Amino acid sequence: MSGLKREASGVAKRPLLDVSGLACRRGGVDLFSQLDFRLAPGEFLLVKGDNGCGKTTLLRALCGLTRPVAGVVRWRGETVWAHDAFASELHYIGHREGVKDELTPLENLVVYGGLRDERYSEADCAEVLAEVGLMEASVVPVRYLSQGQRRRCALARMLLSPAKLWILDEPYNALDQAAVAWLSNKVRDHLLGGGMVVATSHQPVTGVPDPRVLELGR
Amino acid sequence: MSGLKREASGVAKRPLLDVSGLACRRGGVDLFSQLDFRLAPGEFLLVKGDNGCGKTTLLRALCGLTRPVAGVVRWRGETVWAHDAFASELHYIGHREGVKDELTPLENLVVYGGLRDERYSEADCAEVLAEVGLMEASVVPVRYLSQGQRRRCALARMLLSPAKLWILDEPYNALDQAAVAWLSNKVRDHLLGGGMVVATSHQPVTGVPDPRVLELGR
Amino acid sequence: MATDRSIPWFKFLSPPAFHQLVDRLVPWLWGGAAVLAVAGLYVGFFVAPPDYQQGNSYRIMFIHVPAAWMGMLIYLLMAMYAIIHLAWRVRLADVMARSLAPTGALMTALALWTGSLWGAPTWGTYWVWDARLTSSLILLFLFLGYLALHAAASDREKGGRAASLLAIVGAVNVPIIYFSVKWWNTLHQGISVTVADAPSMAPSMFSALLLMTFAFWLYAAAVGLRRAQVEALERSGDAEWARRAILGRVTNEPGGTKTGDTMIRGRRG
Amino acid sequence: MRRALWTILWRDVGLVVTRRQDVLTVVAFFVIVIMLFPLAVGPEPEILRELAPGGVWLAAVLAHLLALDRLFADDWRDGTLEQLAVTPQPLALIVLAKLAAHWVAIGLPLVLLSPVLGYTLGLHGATLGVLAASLALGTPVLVLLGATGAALTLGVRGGGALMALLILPLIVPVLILGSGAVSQAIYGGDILPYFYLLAALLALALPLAPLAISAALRIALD
Amino acid sequence: MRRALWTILWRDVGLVVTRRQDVLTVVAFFVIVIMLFPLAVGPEPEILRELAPGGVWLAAVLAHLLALDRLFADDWRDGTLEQLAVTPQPLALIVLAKLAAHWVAIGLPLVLLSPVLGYTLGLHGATLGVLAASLALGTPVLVLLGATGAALTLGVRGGGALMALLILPLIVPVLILGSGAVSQAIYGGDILPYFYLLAALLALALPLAPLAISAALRIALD
Ligand code: HEM
Ligand SMILES: Nc1ncnc2c1ncn2[C@@H]1O[C@H](COP(=O)(O)OP(=O)(O)OP(=O)(O)O)[C@@H](O)[C@H]1O
Ligand SMILES: Nc1ncnc2c1ncn2[C@@H]1O[C@H](COP(=O)(O)OP(=O)(O)OP(=O)(O)O)[C@@H](O)[C@H]1O
Ligand SMILES: [Mg+2]
Ligand SMILES: [Mg+2]
Repeated sequence: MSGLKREASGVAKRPLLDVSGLACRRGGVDLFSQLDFRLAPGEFLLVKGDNGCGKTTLLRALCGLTRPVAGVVRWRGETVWAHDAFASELHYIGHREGVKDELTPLENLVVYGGLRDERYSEADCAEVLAEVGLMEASVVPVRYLSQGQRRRCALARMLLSPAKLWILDEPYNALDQAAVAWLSNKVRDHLLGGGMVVATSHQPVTGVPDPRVLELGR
Repeated sequence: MSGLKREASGVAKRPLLDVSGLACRRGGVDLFSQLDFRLAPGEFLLVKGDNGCGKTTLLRALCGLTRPVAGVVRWRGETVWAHDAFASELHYIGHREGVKDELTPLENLVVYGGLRDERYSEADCAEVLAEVGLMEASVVPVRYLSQGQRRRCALARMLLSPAKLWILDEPYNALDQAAVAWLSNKVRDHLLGGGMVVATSHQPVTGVPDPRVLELGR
Repeated sequence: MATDRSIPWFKFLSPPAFHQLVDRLVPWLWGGAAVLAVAGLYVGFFVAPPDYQQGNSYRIMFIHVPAAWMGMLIYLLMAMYAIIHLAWRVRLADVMARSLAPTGALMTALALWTGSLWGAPTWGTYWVWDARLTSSLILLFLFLGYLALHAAASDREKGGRAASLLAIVGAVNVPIIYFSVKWWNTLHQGISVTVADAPSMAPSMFSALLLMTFAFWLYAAAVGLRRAQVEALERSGDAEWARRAILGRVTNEPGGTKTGDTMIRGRRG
Repeated sequence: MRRALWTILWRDVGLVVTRRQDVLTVVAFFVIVIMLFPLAVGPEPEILRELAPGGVWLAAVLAHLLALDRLFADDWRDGTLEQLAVTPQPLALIVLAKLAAHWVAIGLPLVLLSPVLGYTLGLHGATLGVLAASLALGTPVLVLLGATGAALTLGVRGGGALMALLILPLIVPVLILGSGAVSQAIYGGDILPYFYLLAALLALALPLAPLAISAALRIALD
Repeated sequence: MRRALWTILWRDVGLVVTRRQDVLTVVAFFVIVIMLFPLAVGPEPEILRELAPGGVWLAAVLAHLLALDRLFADDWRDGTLEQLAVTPQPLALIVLAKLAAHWVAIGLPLVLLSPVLGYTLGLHGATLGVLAASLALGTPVLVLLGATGAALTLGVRGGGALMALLILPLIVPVLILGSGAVSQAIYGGDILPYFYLLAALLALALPLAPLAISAALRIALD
């Protein structure tokens, strides 16, 4: 089925994300420059490189959080810097999960839905929490959860949102093997459904068809 | 050479860390109970298990940070709870690195040495920072470093301290492949030198001879 | 605290046994409180003579003063339980301290409220910054702080330990606060009204006061124990006896208390 | 978009309300600080009455400063701020909703409680109403200014930290106008000018502060 | 061991100094609160002088409150507190060093500044010395008690306000004794009893508070 879908969406395979001449600098050091690529629906871009080579910086520039020193990132032809319509099609998970310590996973989901103006029903939330294995933990404040459970909470949030572009900074961090496999499946499904993913990982990524790899060198 | 050393230290292979009947509970749930094991110099214990099964809790109990509901952890025959002499032989790296955002890596090392009453010379610090690849970054406040560089800073601290027992909670997290291999080497050297390591990891651990594995089940 | 000292007599108070004890005791306590209160109010309102200065308004004293006394007493009790909790890791002591605190806060608030009602006819204002009033207000805040700290931690065990520590720190401070406030008040002569000494007591007044005090005592014991019972049930989670207790079928078998004893002793021998 | 704003507001307010305890804590804090006044300067009623306007207002400012200090720092540290910035709503609006919820949790209880506390310090009758009204008009300004300071502190890289210091002097006029109104009311003076000025400050801060805050937050995130 | 304590002391002083704005905010707050007194009670010199002791002391107490929030929270959040707890030094000693640093950064500036501020409120000559001395003796107690509250509320929601609720009742004696000493000095009374009592409080708190704090920190880490 999904194979079919892919074919069907082949017509629409116009790249939506368009990066041209991108350069970022941190503390006076040029991390990368003259970066050009495009990403079309169904494509997966894996950014690789050593610690500190600028992967996180690149991902944040793609989100419009960091302003590049040169070049431009475009989504559907418009630049992404502080661009709210783009944000509704984007889901970003960074090194810090962005879940609130004081709230329970369930509350975190509800609050987040409200922020994005997406109304998640209690049942949906419960279902997705069960899927990431936070069923019992869904009423415990996140502060008490284990590191992996926190990450799972952030992933649950991603599953609820209808975003088309996922930007994931080392999503496998702190996840156990079952969760890694599960996440790979989710990514594959997302791609087959016409979504797009940009991710970094120091672990090998398996279970995802033909990722395009971008090596950031020093 | 290292093989020889190991033989030589065979005489002293009395277990130093002795865990008996250990049980921990969190929020009314028993995470594990009736845990018994001993660890002798040169031994490596790898704690495995799913997210949220209690690995971090166990490691913190070994450090004397969490008080178990039953059982006891002994180091050289004395219980570890708030036991200061034990602390001087222990190095713990948790999920949070415990490096100060406002200080540079170099300052972090110096301060840490002061805390443990161990005097690290500038040269030693510089050398170890170069080894973990933080040479240029050694004067940038940690706040600006990448996730992997932060972890490296915590590892640099570990290399400086003469602690005998390393307790490492997912030390490979956020490290790139070169750093993972390097750390495995360091762990092996530490073991061959008569040290002891307790670690958790969701990634396969390679390059370390015959780890003993403890599976924490739910 | 590394060694595990034990108090043998607490072994008798395993949660199921405690549960039954409370069930038996509480009706008697309630009964006693009611009888004493009726007697005290009767003596206070019909037997005791009116005060030559204040007329009948002084009769509020029969509630005001016992409430004030109970507030202070309960804080001391709470601190004692807190010490037992931390020193011997007896969790039931934490349950007791936690259960007494709302009653203590209520009593202190009652004393402040009746006092200020009393103040309106006698001083012409509901509030002055008098030493006794101020230190009672501080006491109320000590209670509230204890309760808030207990509630703010979502982990009961941790919250309990932190709150016990606070109760002890507070208890060390209570006498210091009390005397310094007294001193503060004598330092500033400017204040025109002070809490008068109790009206010279007729014997009937005194006995009414005593009756009411004991009535409050029994009430506090009844409410505190009942609350402790419920809290102990909650914390014991799904222990077998607790489930039976909730279904209202606790029987007299001392045998079936396998998980129960963990309630009492934080750590098993 | 208006709907989104309301959702955020309601969600945040709902969150605050379900955590009654936090609101109660703020209230207790307010009472205790007021109690310190007689303890520090003595219980003489005339002096206390004179200090009452400034005292209640000072307690309100302190409560706001304490509560606002952490407003964005926590969000920044745990990554929530990044998430807020990549939300379909304009950041300034989200900030506004957050602040409104914050005011409901902190400012409103103080406003409602202030007459009681004013009474214990010796204020009477209409003065108590003036006290509450001045707080109702002034505390939103405190929230807006305090939040601006909190946001500027995040931008450690630039001169943000020092700019944050400018916020404190900005709060002073609010304090002076607010307590001034109440003092005037005690002596039966004309309180309207004070209220006009407070309202003017609010009218100025309400649109500008959220913009300044969102700009500061974007800089902090960059 | 001695060296370790010095390190902590230097580190913390250094940290506070790198985050200048924290110190500056506290100091600015102190100054502003005191400057507000004349505005609140009018410029009559006698009344001002009478209120000066209470005013300065009150400002000091509130300023300390503002600064305590950060004391352990940052260390706790970034994992440094865990590291401190598994250090060969007793936790209580480390805490003591940390508090000493905190006092140097926050309490000391207030002590040094107080004579100037007292002067603006109409205090003179020896009284200014008494004011500074009473603060020098009293502010360490404020830090010790305040840190107890900060440690107890670590990792608990409700943060700053809850901490204040716990601390302020405990601080009352210090406030009374401190401002009492200065008041006595104005009228030429005997100030020694006050100083003895303040010293007694310090002598009590100095050994006990670090123990309570380290116990509270261990609970928070558990
Ligand atoms: C003519 C008026 C009042 C009289 C004769 C009076 C008398 C008393 C007495 C005899 C006690 C017990 C004292 C002890 O055991 O040391 C007491 C305690 C107390 N009264 Fe009153 N009271 C009066 C008015 C008020 C008012 C107006 C208030 C409050 C607004 C108040 C608040 C308290 C409090 C809080 C206590 C308990 C604190 C303590 O015992 O020190 N009283 N009062
Ligand atoms: N103010 C600054 N001064 C100097 N260098 C800086 C400054 N800010 C950032 N950097 C450098 O910029 C780089 C940021 O890299 P980034 O966080 O994007 O790395 P990354 O590829 O995500 O690494 P990791 O794999 O560790 O997550 C780091 O090398 C860091 O040292
Ligand atoms: N207050 C609480 N209430 C309920 N559950 C709690 C509470 N505190 C902790 N827990 C649970 O205890 C467990 C703690 O696990 P721990 O952090 O030791 O996991 P871990 O094995 O290290 O997991 P990870 O691989 O994700 O790091 C989690 O399952 C968590 O949900
Ligand atoms: Mg990165
Ligand atoms: Mg873990």
